[in-house]
Order: sequence, then structure tokens, then C-alpha cells
Amino acid sequence: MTQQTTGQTPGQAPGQATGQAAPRVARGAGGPRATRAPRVRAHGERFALLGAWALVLAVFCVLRPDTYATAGNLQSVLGSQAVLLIVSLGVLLPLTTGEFDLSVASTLSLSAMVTAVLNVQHGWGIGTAVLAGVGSALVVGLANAVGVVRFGIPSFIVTLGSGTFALGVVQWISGQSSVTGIDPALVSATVGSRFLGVPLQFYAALLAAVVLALVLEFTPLGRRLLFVGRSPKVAELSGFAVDRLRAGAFLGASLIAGLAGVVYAGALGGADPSSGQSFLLPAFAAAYLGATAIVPGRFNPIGTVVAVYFLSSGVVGLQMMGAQSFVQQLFYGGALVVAVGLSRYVRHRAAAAG
Amino acid sequence: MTQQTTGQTPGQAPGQATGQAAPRVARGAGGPRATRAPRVRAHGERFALLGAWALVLAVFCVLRPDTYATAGNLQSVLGSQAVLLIVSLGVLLPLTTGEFDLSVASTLSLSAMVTAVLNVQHGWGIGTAVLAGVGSALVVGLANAVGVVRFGIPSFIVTLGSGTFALGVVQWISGQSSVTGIDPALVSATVGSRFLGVPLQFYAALLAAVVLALVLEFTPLGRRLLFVGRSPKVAELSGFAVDRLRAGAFLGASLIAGLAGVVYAGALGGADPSSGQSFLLPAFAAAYLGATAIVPGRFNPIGTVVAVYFLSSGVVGLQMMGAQSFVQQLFYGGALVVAVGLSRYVRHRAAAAG
Amino acid sequence: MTTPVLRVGALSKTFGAHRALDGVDLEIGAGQVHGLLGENGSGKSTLIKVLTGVHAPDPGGRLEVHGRPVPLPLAPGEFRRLGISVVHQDLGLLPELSVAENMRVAQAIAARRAVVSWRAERRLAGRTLQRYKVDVDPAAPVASLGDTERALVAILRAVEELGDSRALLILDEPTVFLPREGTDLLFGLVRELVADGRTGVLLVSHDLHEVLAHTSCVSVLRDGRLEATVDSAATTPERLAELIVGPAGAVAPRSRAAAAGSGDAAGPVGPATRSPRVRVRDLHAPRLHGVSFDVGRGEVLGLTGLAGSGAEEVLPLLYGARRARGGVLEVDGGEQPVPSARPASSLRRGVVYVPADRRQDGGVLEESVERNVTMPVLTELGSRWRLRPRALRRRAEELAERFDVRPRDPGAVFGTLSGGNQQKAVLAKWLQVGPRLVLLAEPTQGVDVGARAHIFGLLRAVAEDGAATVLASSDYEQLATVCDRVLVLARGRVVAELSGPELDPATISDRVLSSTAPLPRQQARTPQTQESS
Amino acid sequence: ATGGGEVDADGVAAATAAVQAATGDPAFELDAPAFAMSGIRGKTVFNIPNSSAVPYVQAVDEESAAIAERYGATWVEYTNQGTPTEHSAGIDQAISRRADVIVLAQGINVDLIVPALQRAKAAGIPVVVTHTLQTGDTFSPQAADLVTAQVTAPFDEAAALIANWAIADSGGEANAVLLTADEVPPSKGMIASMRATFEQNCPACSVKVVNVPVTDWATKISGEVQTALQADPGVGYVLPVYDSMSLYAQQGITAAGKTGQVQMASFNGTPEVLKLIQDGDVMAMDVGENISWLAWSTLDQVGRVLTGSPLVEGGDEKTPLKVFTDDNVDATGTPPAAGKGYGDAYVAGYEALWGAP
Ligand SMILES: Nc1ncnc2c1ncn2[C@@H]1O[C@H](COP(=O)(O)OP(=O)(O)OP(=O)(O)O)[C@@H](O)[C@H]1O
Ligand SMILES: Nc1ncnc2c1ncn2[C@@H]1O[C@H](COP(=O)(O)OP(=O)(O)OP(=O)(O)O)[C@@H](O)[C@H]1O
Ligand SMILES: O[C@@H]1[C@@H](O)[C@H](O)OC[C@H]1O
Ligand SMILES: [Mg+2]
Ligand SMILES: [Mg+2]
Repeated sequence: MTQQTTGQTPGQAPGQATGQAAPRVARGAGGPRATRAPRVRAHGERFALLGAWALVLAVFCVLRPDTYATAGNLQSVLGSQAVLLIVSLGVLLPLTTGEFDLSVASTLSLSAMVTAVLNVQHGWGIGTAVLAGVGSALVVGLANAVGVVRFGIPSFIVTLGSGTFALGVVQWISGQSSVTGIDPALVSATVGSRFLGVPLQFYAALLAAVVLALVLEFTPLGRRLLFVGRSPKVAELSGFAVDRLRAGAFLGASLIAGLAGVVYAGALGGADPSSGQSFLLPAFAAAYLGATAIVPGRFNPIGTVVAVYFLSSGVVGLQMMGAQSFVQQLFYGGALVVAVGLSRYVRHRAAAAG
Repeated sequence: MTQQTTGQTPGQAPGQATGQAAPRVARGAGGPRATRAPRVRAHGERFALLGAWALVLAVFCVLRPDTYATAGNLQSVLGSQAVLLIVSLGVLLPLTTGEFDLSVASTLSLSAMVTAVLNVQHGWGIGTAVLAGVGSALVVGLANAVGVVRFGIPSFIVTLGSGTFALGVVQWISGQSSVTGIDPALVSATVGSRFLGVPLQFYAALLAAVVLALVLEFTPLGRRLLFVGRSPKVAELSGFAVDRLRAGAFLGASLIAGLAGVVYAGALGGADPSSGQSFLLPAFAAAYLGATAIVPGRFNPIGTVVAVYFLSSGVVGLQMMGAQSFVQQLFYGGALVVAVGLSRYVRHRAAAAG
Repeated sequence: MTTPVLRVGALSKTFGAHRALDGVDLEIGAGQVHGLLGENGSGKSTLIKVLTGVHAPDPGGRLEVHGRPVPLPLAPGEFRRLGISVVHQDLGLLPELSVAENMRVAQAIAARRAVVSWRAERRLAGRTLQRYKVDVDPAAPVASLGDTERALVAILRAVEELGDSRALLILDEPTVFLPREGTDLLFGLVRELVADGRTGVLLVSHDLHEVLAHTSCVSVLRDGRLEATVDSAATTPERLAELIVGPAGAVAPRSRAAAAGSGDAAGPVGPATRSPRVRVRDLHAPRLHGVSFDVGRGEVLGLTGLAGSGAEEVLPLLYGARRARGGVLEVDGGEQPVPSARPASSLRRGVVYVPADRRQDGGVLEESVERNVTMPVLTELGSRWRLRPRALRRRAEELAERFDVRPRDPGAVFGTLSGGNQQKAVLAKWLQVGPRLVLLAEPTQGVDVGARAHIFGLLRAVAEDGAATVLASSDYEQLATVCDRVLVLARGRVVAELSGPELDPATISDRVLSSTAPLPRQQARTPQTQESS
Repeated sequence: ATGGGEVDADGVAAATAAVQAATGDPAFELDAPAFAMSGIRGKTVFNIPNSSAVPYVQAVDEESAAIAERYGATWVEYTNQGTPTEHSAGIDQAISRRADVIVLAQGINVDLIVPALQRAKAAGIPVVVTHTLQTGDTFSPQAADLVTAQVTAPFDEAAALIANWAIADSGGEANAVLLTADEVPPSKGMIASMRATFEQNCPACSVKVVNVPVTDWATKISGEVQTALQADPGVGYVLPVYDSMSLYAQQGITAAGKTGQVQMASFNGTPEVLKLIQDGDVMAMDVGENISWLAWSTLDQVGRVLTGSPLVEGGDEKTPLKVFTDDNVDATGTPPAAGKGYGDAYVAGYEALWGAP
């Protein structure tokens, strides 16, 4: 077993590196719970992003009362971000353990494409095709885990490589074109049926977020993952199976990305070889932005949900105003930086006042 | 002054976070010089990637003696990767100080577009247009530096945000269309003129790599940047101006990306609003892969050069074999992981034998 | 006699070509506090890491716990189930998490329960803290605690983690962070613990007196081999020192004169006869309320006090590693307000600071010794635009020689050096610059007796060169040995000044303990570094 | 690849004639029933373009919006970055805004948004797809009854013109590299059409096809072109199927040092690419489609759907192609502008069919 910790471990030469990026949200941090700030202030940061979201909603409801402030619009905003939300949950797991997974987008495409190809072109039943799709995603996760944990390669490069490779496989099995006409049962299970006017995929994504939040916050497993991310060294000295936890995080991320792929295949009624890539940066943005809310200083699923809908509410509002696509970019980029900056500011104020 | 270090520093409340990803290549590492391995083996790792490159060249020279093994092909391989190489050098600087700059690709587009728009549409002289282009790039760098150093926002999110924003600006000033017809002098200075059959842009990129390598390896500045990346706390206590060094790394990255943009504008004879983005992940791949060679365990410019040409030599060979684009993806992704894995393996062997 | 709680046999561990442990046999009895001594790099930490499954030992080693053989290597976390728990020297706390989260992590995690209630965990942690009368808020982040409080939290955590199968508590130099009161609390706790007759304690320390006072027997490692196991009651510090460093090695210094090295018979020159080189006036910070003192040319001034007294705060403030609220520092006549001090500006004024936590603050673990020790002299040995690799290498070699850094290879990775050698390298890094004012925090923390004498000699030499030295420590023995004068702080003020014949460990200890009780915890815990510029 | 045969003089003549025929200002040839466009007053047209980041697409939409508003309809532009997720969300937005018609413009793959199209159908909103399929082609069975009407385009004819131009220009000895992007719906047909044209008119020509997915255009086209020129120094023509590829292809030619030896011809008539013809020697020909004309043709079919008038059969609005070379490119303006250089036969033609606003 090769250990990957800050310190030195057997089987590793001195000067041997794990070379890992530790994408912590909070290095020396504990969030406002940790500071002695009065509760109100502390809540300031927890709910700042929710507030910003409310503000965005309010502004557009005033500007476009007939179109934005409608149940239909709300339903469509909620319904349309399910896949992104699930992918964001995927990147969040390795981030929690201090690693990057840049392969999630390709993994999503792979899972969607395998499902579609097997179901549409090879006549597999949708159930087995979905299993195969998710299985193919897990293969990517396994490769990531082996590369990072066993060989000690930095996750940034392992997952960049495995993602590129997986994308090649997608292009290969798809013949570089879209595969459509997937089993309607999958369509119906994702976007075809609705509850309260919102497609089922939204509830699936929300459920995933809640489950993940509970796991991270209230189970020993979640605590272990957090410890591993904060300090692999300490975690190892505390007797955690650091390797297994980190491997598990990559497998978990791939599993989630695989499920996202299945949902995506349902939402599209098929699969295409390239569009999955467009989820990558937004997913990281949502995870990082989400780490400023609800449990500030930690990557957390509920914060991620808020981040996804904050950003998409703004973009949809701008679309309704007929803003050009560059305005959406300006909003997206600006909102990211301002929101995170603001939450730091609130924390500073809180700390200064405490 | 807000300090951003791993531990606690003055001016920061405990529990205050910098939230930084520390994309070190080598956590517990010092490279083979540092290990006690015999020199031969140590050289194994330094030159493993060069060896892999030679192997790729040899294989394709055998397979395609008439087309691959020609001076013309060599010239074209060398000449075609200049922009990517320069951008890779750009990402390398912040990586050295432990930060990500995801905005380089947009910065490149911005610089190229500003140069093109001012020169073509507003009739500015090419010299002043280039200055303005590079200046606009520096504005992005300044924003990154302020966000990361002054406000303590994680660089991953600051640069994701600033990059998205800059891209919005590009779309805005370009009216979302390509701008062609740039001053032929710029074209001639980049791809139009040749030396030894290779376009000038290659020499420009190579020069940049060599200068950066000299700075990083042989100046106090380079040593300081490295230490800031390894441990901001130690660097600060050692009297290094950590904030200024980190800010400088971001400005340097933007400057380099801005220059890359100018070269790109010359190579294209204009600018287009979107294509710059496609340099982002390959640039990181080259930087990380390059960190396995020449000075293993450190991001280093010469290793990056080798990485860029290793990858492109393989891709060009596959292109000559008529391989489909998915095969190129498979090669690219596979080569990344295998090359890094191999270099770890060599190091392991060396350590085991030492 | 009962079965020992732990027995190891023929334990070896090889790193590359280096044998860190070489056929060690060791037995720790129930109810016994067993000392483990040895030079820096003799293998103590390695032994502990084998017992905790961090390192896999070479084949052939044996381990028995409570008489039952346990196959090696241990799986990660297995030591927990065996009833072993450890306080590592760096404590292993995550500063950004709360006290409760840190304390309860093992239980919360080991529990077969699917769900952890952090509220309940907080209550349990609070109860433990209360039971041992440690006044710390379980919800506070560890980052906001002082060093002593952190050490106590780590130790209490380890005690709790022993669980029902309690076998062995390992303390790896637990007292280096602790002032006397903390040490007393700790050993009180240890005695209570072994009184149950089921638990043993393995105590790693470099403090011979402490070890003899609190253990029933002592094992000494030398170069990875077990040199001897002796009965504490039947031995002396001198005998132990001999076992540790070998018959030819230095003997633990007992006096300043000895510390100054051979032939230096000249006692310290009294402060009155020196021209003050450094003046500190009215230093203010959250925990300091107007501290002033002078330090003469060639003088070594000690600062000490209980946790929370402010003694440990002074140095980082003067250096600019933390922000002061007010105060003036005058060096050779040049005045500067302390709040505007920054490490860079301090260095320019000839002020250097050797931090207590060398692993965190002293050097970059993954870089070579050479690169670490030459950090402050990059431009001095080259130019603004050019490094002189050969000059740097030569300087590193000289320093390794002069400061006795082992191994003597400047290319060695800093992080692979043993703790004591890291400390020597850090001292070398700072003392080479010819400083005017040396600020030293716990300079011999974790340093073996031989090296300690060597370091004292080096400090003396720097003083002889005319530097003013301020040494903050809670090691009274050390203060008595190297200082010309010692200031005792309490409640953020200087409450006593000791010099001449008063400078012996017992007197210092008396003055510290009789200084008014430490600040209420509440205040002591407020984050020290909130005020930003 | 073909090649190796004798130069076929008849073929060259045929190719030359075909190109020549397409160099003039096109006439309005649509023969469809007239209807009153004024009937769209007060209606909402919800337009979802393939990607708002493509300038060409934007230009068509701006012109369409202007015409729709002239006739009193509301034009809602759904700006997006070109992903199927956004396209689906756009349809949902249209439904929630109770649009009267949804336009999917410029190459959206309807097969990937079937579930959303089903919702549109359930909501009773007709869907018009423009400029996506080759004239004569039909949608897949699953999508066919979800799309109310379409406007097709003469992609294959444009491709044939590119091939014919290369044949004519080389005197029947062209050695050409065709650049394509397989995943864009019309691409495969266009490549097939080019191959067929070369086979028919030029047995001595040889052809190689290089596929570069859209996402890789910026990083890969240049290298691919260089490699192709390196692998076969005899190549004289690089023929990208879409002219947005030509900027990168031109870079590859320049970098390979083949300026003056290799020429390019492509399709779309994007103004910035027409400018490349004016400025340099590499880009020699572009088959243009009139952006304004495309807008009017879109409105024609949309107007028919909204007013319940008879549709244009199969969606063939007879939108024309025009070949631009150094000889006639200046008619598009200097620098070239959208909608210029094709005459204005379509304005009169459509106004005659639609009546007054
Ligand atoms: N992972 C490792 N790789 C290589 N050498 C190691 C490793 N860990 C320890 N060593 C070496 O093994 C020897 C024993 O180190 P160890 O840390 O056990 O000493 P120690 O007795 O704890 O010393 P100190 O009192 O300074 O802490 C030293 O020479 C050290 O450099
Ligand atoms: N990153 C690392 N690379 C190589 N060796 C390491 C590394 N981290 C720790 N070690 C080895 O582990 C040993 C023990 O380190 P540990 O932190 O337990 O105590 P220490 O620093 O030796 O302090 P001390 O005696 O003063 O206990 C060191 O001697 C060192 O050789
Ligand atoms: O209309 C489209 C055109 O805009 C683009 O260039 O390529 C594909 C076509 O569907
Ligand atoms: Mg030790
Ligand atoms: Mg021309």
C-alpha cells in the first residue's frame, strides 16, 4: 500500500511526492461558527448567498413581472439545472478530500453515451443499459483512484488525462455523432413526468444533495472525508484509512457523474458526444461558490444547490430581458467573484466585531 | 495588508481563510537531487519524458518515413505549438506560487481581440494596438491579484470568475464575431517570417521559456516564488514580500497570456471571440506534465517545452497515420497519465535501489 | 508479575539504506510509566509510527498487546482497536475545526452508528474537559486556543481514545508546549490513568529530569538499537546522558559556564555594564499591556511566564509576524513603531526570529536543507538578479558543519531530518546573517542533550559577537543555563526580573508560579490576531 | 480518395459553368401561395438560436426580429451558449411565456431535445426549424411529428460549388483536403456531395477528408492542415465545409509556409471571411448565403404557421447561393457587411407574397 500523506510513508522515497492540490475553501478557517462573532453576524455569512439569490429574484420579478414572476418560470428554472446540480455534487466529494476531479464532465458524457448506444443501437433493455453506463463511469473513477492513490500522481493531471481519454472513448463509440431515440421510460423518469409542474429530475437532484449533505455532516464517513481533506497527515495519524477514503471519493464522484449522465440521457432523449463538457467549469463554480453559504468554509451540498440556482436565476432573468450572451457572461463572472468576496467581507466584519 | 498564508498571520483572525488550492507538484518532495538515489537513476526521471518524446518520434519516423521523418514536418511540429507553449508558461507562474490561474485563456482572447479591434476597426497603429492589448491583459491580472491577495478569495474561483468576465468583454467588443485583417507586420513577425524553416513565433516562445527558466532557477526572485508556493508562512517569516510575490505571479501570468494573445492574433491574422478557451486545459496539462521532467517535482519551463512537443509530436504522427480524432484524444489522455505515472515509477525504482 | 500491556521483539525498520530501528526489544508493564530516550534521529518517532501502523516494520518483528500476539504491520487505525493511543508531537489537531470535533473524532468515527450527533458529541467533549478541569469551550475552534490549551485538548483526546481495551498511551514529547502548570496537570492525569493497573504509558522526552521524576523505568535508543533499559529510581541524569550520547559524548550542561563551552570561564557580564543595544517600550497587544525592557550588547534576556501571561507573544510581535497594537522597538538607536513591523523590515534592521514551531514555520519540509538555510542570504551571496549556486552550496556546507546538522548533506530533504536536526538547521538559517537582535522561541524544544549543549554554545557565540538575544521559553533549566537575566510575565506585564544568583530553575519556577494566577480563560482565548491593518 | 485518372476536359467545363452560373445576383424563385403577413400582429415568436456566440447566427436573428416587428409581432430572442440543456430550457421558457411559435434556428439537433418538443406539442405551440436540414431531407421519425414546419438550405449544392470551383481553378487536377466536423448535422451530406462532384467532374483529382470536432477547431485545425500539407506536398486546396473554420485553416497554411501555393474555398459567406478574400491570397472563394434572405425566408414560413396559411412544401424556400471570389467580393462592401452583395430581389419577392404590414 502506498501512502499519500504530507509526511513520509513507506514505499516512498524521501522526496517522493503526492503532488496534490488541496483545494480547500478554508485553509486556516473555521467559518463563523468558529469565530466568536455574534450569531446574527455569523448567520450573515451563512445566508448571504441566499440573500443574494432572493435579491436577484426580486429584481427580475420587478423588471419582468409578467414573464419572470410566474410559476411557469420558476418551474423551468428549477427543472433545467438538475444535471448541473448533480455534477456539482460530484466534484464536491473529491474537493472535500482535497482533490480535483476534472474528469466528471467526460464521465457524464461516457455514461450517457454508453447508455444510449447500448439501448438504441444494441437493443439492450434500458435498465441494463443504465447499469452499464454507470459501470463505465465507475471505471473512470477507478482509474482516477488508482492513479492518485496508488501511484501518487496529482489528481489534477490524472483526471485531466482520464477525462480526455474518456472523451475519446465517447467519440469512438458514438462515431462522433449524436445517438437519439432512447427508451421513453428513461425520458419519463427524468423530464417526462412532473410533480408540482417541475420535472422529476429536479427532485432527484435535490434528493441527491440532501443525502450527500446528511452523509457529510452527520455520519462518521463524512467526518473522515473532511479530515482527510483538511490534513491527510493528521487523518493518517488518527488511524483513518486515508487511501481508501480518497479512492472512495473519486469513485463516489464518478458514480454521481455517471448518474448525472443517465439523467442527462433521459433529459436529451439520447446522448451527444460533446455537450457534456460544458458542465465542467460551472460545476466547479457552483461547488466553490456554494462553499461560502450554509456551512461557510466547507464545500457543502446545500450551499451548492443555492449557488446553482442563484446563478441560473440571474442568467434566466437576463435572457428574459433580452440581454446579449456577453451580458450573461459578465453576470456569471462578476457574480462569482462578488459573491465570494462579499462573503469574505461579512466574515471579516463578523470577526472584527466579535 | 491582508496576509494569506497557511497558518495564521497577522491581520487575520484565526479561523480566517485564504482558501487556496495549493497545486503543488510535489508535496513531500524535493526531486531526485534531494533523494539519495544514485545519479544515474536520478537522471532517469529527469529525462524520462524526453525519452518518451524520442520514442514517439522514432515510432512515427519508422511508420511514416517519407512524411514524418522530414525536416518539413519537424519545422511544422515546432512552429505550430508556439501559442500553447506561451500560455503554458503563463499558467506555470501562479502554479509555482501555489495558485491557479484559470483566466489565462480568456486573457489571451482579450489581448488578441483588443489588439485586432483597435488595429482593424479603429485604425490604431499596430504597435499601440499591441500595447493596449497587453495592457488589457494586465487589467485581468490586476483583478486576479487583488481578489486573491487582498481579499483572500481562492484563486480557483477568482480566476474562473475573472476569466468568464473577460470573455464577456471579448464578446462585447467584438460584437461576437471574428475580426480579420490585422496589420501584416504582426503576421510577418509571428508566422510570416521564418528562420531555419520555422516561423518566428516558435523562437519567441522558446525564448520566453528560456528566460522564465533562468529567472526561476537562477535568480533570487525565482527562489522566492518557489518558496511562496511551498509554504507561504515560512516565506513570510523569512522576510519575503509574500503578497507582492503572489500578486506578481498573477500579473506575470497575465502579461504572458497577453503576449500569447498578440502572437495568436498574428498567427490568425486577426482574432476570434471564442477559440482562445481551447488552450486552457492543454496548458495545464503541459505544465503538470512538464513538472515530471528536467526538474522533477517542480513546475519548470523547460519541462513544459518538452511536454508540449511530446504531446504534439504524437498527435501529428497520429494525424499522418490518418487516425481519427478520437484516437488523438485517447493518445493525449493516455499519454498524460502514463508519462506522469512512468516518471513516478522511475523515481520509485531509484529510491528502492538507493 | 502481570503480563505487560505491550511487548515488541526484534523490531527493525529500514528507510532505503538507513536502519532507523535495529532489533528493538521492549516491554511496558501495566501501571507503568515507561520513558523512552535517545538522541535526535535515534528512532523514537519511528518506533511510535510502527506501533500506530504508519510505518510497516521490516519482516521479523513481533508485537504483543496484553499478551496476545498481533501480526505486523498494523492496518491503518488498528492501533485504536488494540487500545493504543498517541499524542503526537505536533498534536494532530485541525485548527479550523472545533475542540469538540477534534476531541471526539475517533469515537464519532469508530462508532458503528450511522449517524453522528455533533451536539451530543459536544456535550461529551465538554464533560471530559470538565472532569479534568480544563476550562475550554468545546465549540471554540482549536485555532483560537493557546499552545497549552491545545496540548491539553490533544492529551485529553488521547486519554479518551484509549477506550475500553485500554493498553498504552504514548506521549511523544508532550511537555515541550507546556509550561509547568500544564506539565503538572499532565502528569497528574497520567498517574490517575495508570492507577487502574491495566494501562501503560510510553513517554518520549528529552528532558532527563522530567523523565526521571515521572517514570518507573527508562529505555534508551541509540542509532536505532536499544542501548539499555534502566530503573528510574536507580539512575541519575548524568548516567542517562551517557547512555544517550555514548560515553564520549557531552554531558548535560548544568551551568552557563558549561554551556558556553570549554575554556569560556568568563561569566556573563551584568546588564549594568553593557550599553543597551535594544530597547522595547510599551508594547501593547490584546494580551500585552505595556511591556518594556532593554537588552544589552551580548546579553541574553529570557522571557517566561505561565500560559496566557503574554511571554510567548512578545517575540512574534516584535518581529512583525503578528500585529502589535502599540509599542516602539529601538535597535542601535533606530526607532520603529512595533505595529508597523513586518518580517521583511525587521530583517533589514538586523532582527531575526526563530519560531517555536519549526515544522510549520521554520522551514519548507519538501525542499533541501541547502535551499532552506540559504533563504535569507540569496541576494547577499549573489546579486539582486543572480543566484550563485556554488556560493550557496558552500555556505550550506559550512553551516551544516558549524551547526552540526546531521546528515551532513546539504542536499538532504529538510523534512526527512529528525526534529532536533531540523531545529539546528533553522538556527543556522538565522544566525548566519550576523543579527543585531536575535528573537528565539523555545530554541531547544525537542533537541537531545548533546545537541542542546551544542546549541547553547552557538547562542553564546552569537552573543559574544555582540548580538542582543531575547529567548522565550518555559524551560526553566534552559533559562537558568543560558540567560543573563530573566523577565517573568503575568497578565501581560513584567512582574519580576531575575539575575545573578537568582537565576536557577527553582527560583524561576517559584517566581512564575507565585506570579498572580493566569488570566481567566475567557480572555486568554480571544483570537490574538484579529486587529488587521 | 479518387485521383490518378486522366484530366477530364468536359468535367472541367461543367464545373466552370456551374461556378460561373452562381456568380451573379440571384433571382427570387420561390413559388408559393401568397398570404397576409399582417396576420402575425400581436403574436409572439420565440426564437432559440443554435448558439448566440456565432456571429452569423446572430446576424440572421437580428434581421428576422426587425421584419417580425415591422409586421407587429413580438420577437423574443433566447440568447444561449449552444448546449442542448439550454435549448430545452428555452422551449420551457417559451411554453411558460405562452409563445405562439417556437423557432429553432441554425442547426439545432432536434433529436436531442425530443422531450422538450413533446412538451411544446402538448402545450399546443408549433415549432419551426430553420437552416438545419439539407433541402429534400426530413426529420427522424421520432422528431418528425413534433416539428410543424422547417426551412431547409442548399448545403449539398453549396458543397458541390466548392468542389467545382477547385476543379475549375486547377484545370481538373486538384489535390484537395476537405475539412469537416462530422457532428454538425449537414456535414456528412456536404462531404458526400463534394466527393460525388469530384468523382463526376474530375477523375484526376484526389481528395482527403479531415474531421475536426467543433470544440477542437481552434486548437486542432491549424495543426491538422499543416500535417496534411506536410504529408502530401502536392496539396493545392484546403476546402473547409464551413467558413468559420477558415481562419484556423489559413493559419495552418501560413505556418506551413504554403502561402501562394495553397488556396481555400468554403461556404457560408460570413463577412469576416469575405474580408479574407479581399485582404489576402489564401482564401480564394466563398459560397455565400444571403443573411437577410435567410431571415426573410424564416419569417415566411413562420408567418404561414402563425396565420394558418399553406406551408412551403418541404421547407424549400429556394434560398440562393452566390460564389464570391476576388472578382466580385467587393460588392459585399469594404469591409464586407451582412446582407450586401446579393441584390435585393428577395425583398420585392417576399413583399409581393405577404402584402403590406
Ligand atoms: N520516512 C523516512 N524516510 C527516511 N528516513 C527516515 C524516515 N523517517 C525517519 N527517518 C530517519 O530515521 C532516523 C530515525 O528518526 P526518528 O524520527 O525516529 O528519530 P527520533 O528519535 O524521533 O529523533 P528526534 O528526537 O529528533 O525526534 C533518522 O535518521 C531519520 O532521518
Ligand atoms: N515529509 C517527510 N519527509 C521525510 N521524512 C519525514 C517527513 N515527515 C516526517 N519525517 C520523518 O519522521 C520523523 C519523525 O517526525 P515527527 O514529526 O514525528 O517528530 P520529529 O519532527 O522528529 O520531532 P522530535 O523528536 O523532535 O520528535 C522525522 O525524523 C523525519 O525523519
Ligand atoms: O447553419 C449552420 C451554420 O451556421 C454553421 O456554420 O454550420 C452548420 C449549419 O447548420
Ligand atoms: Mg521524533
Ligand atoms: Mg484575394
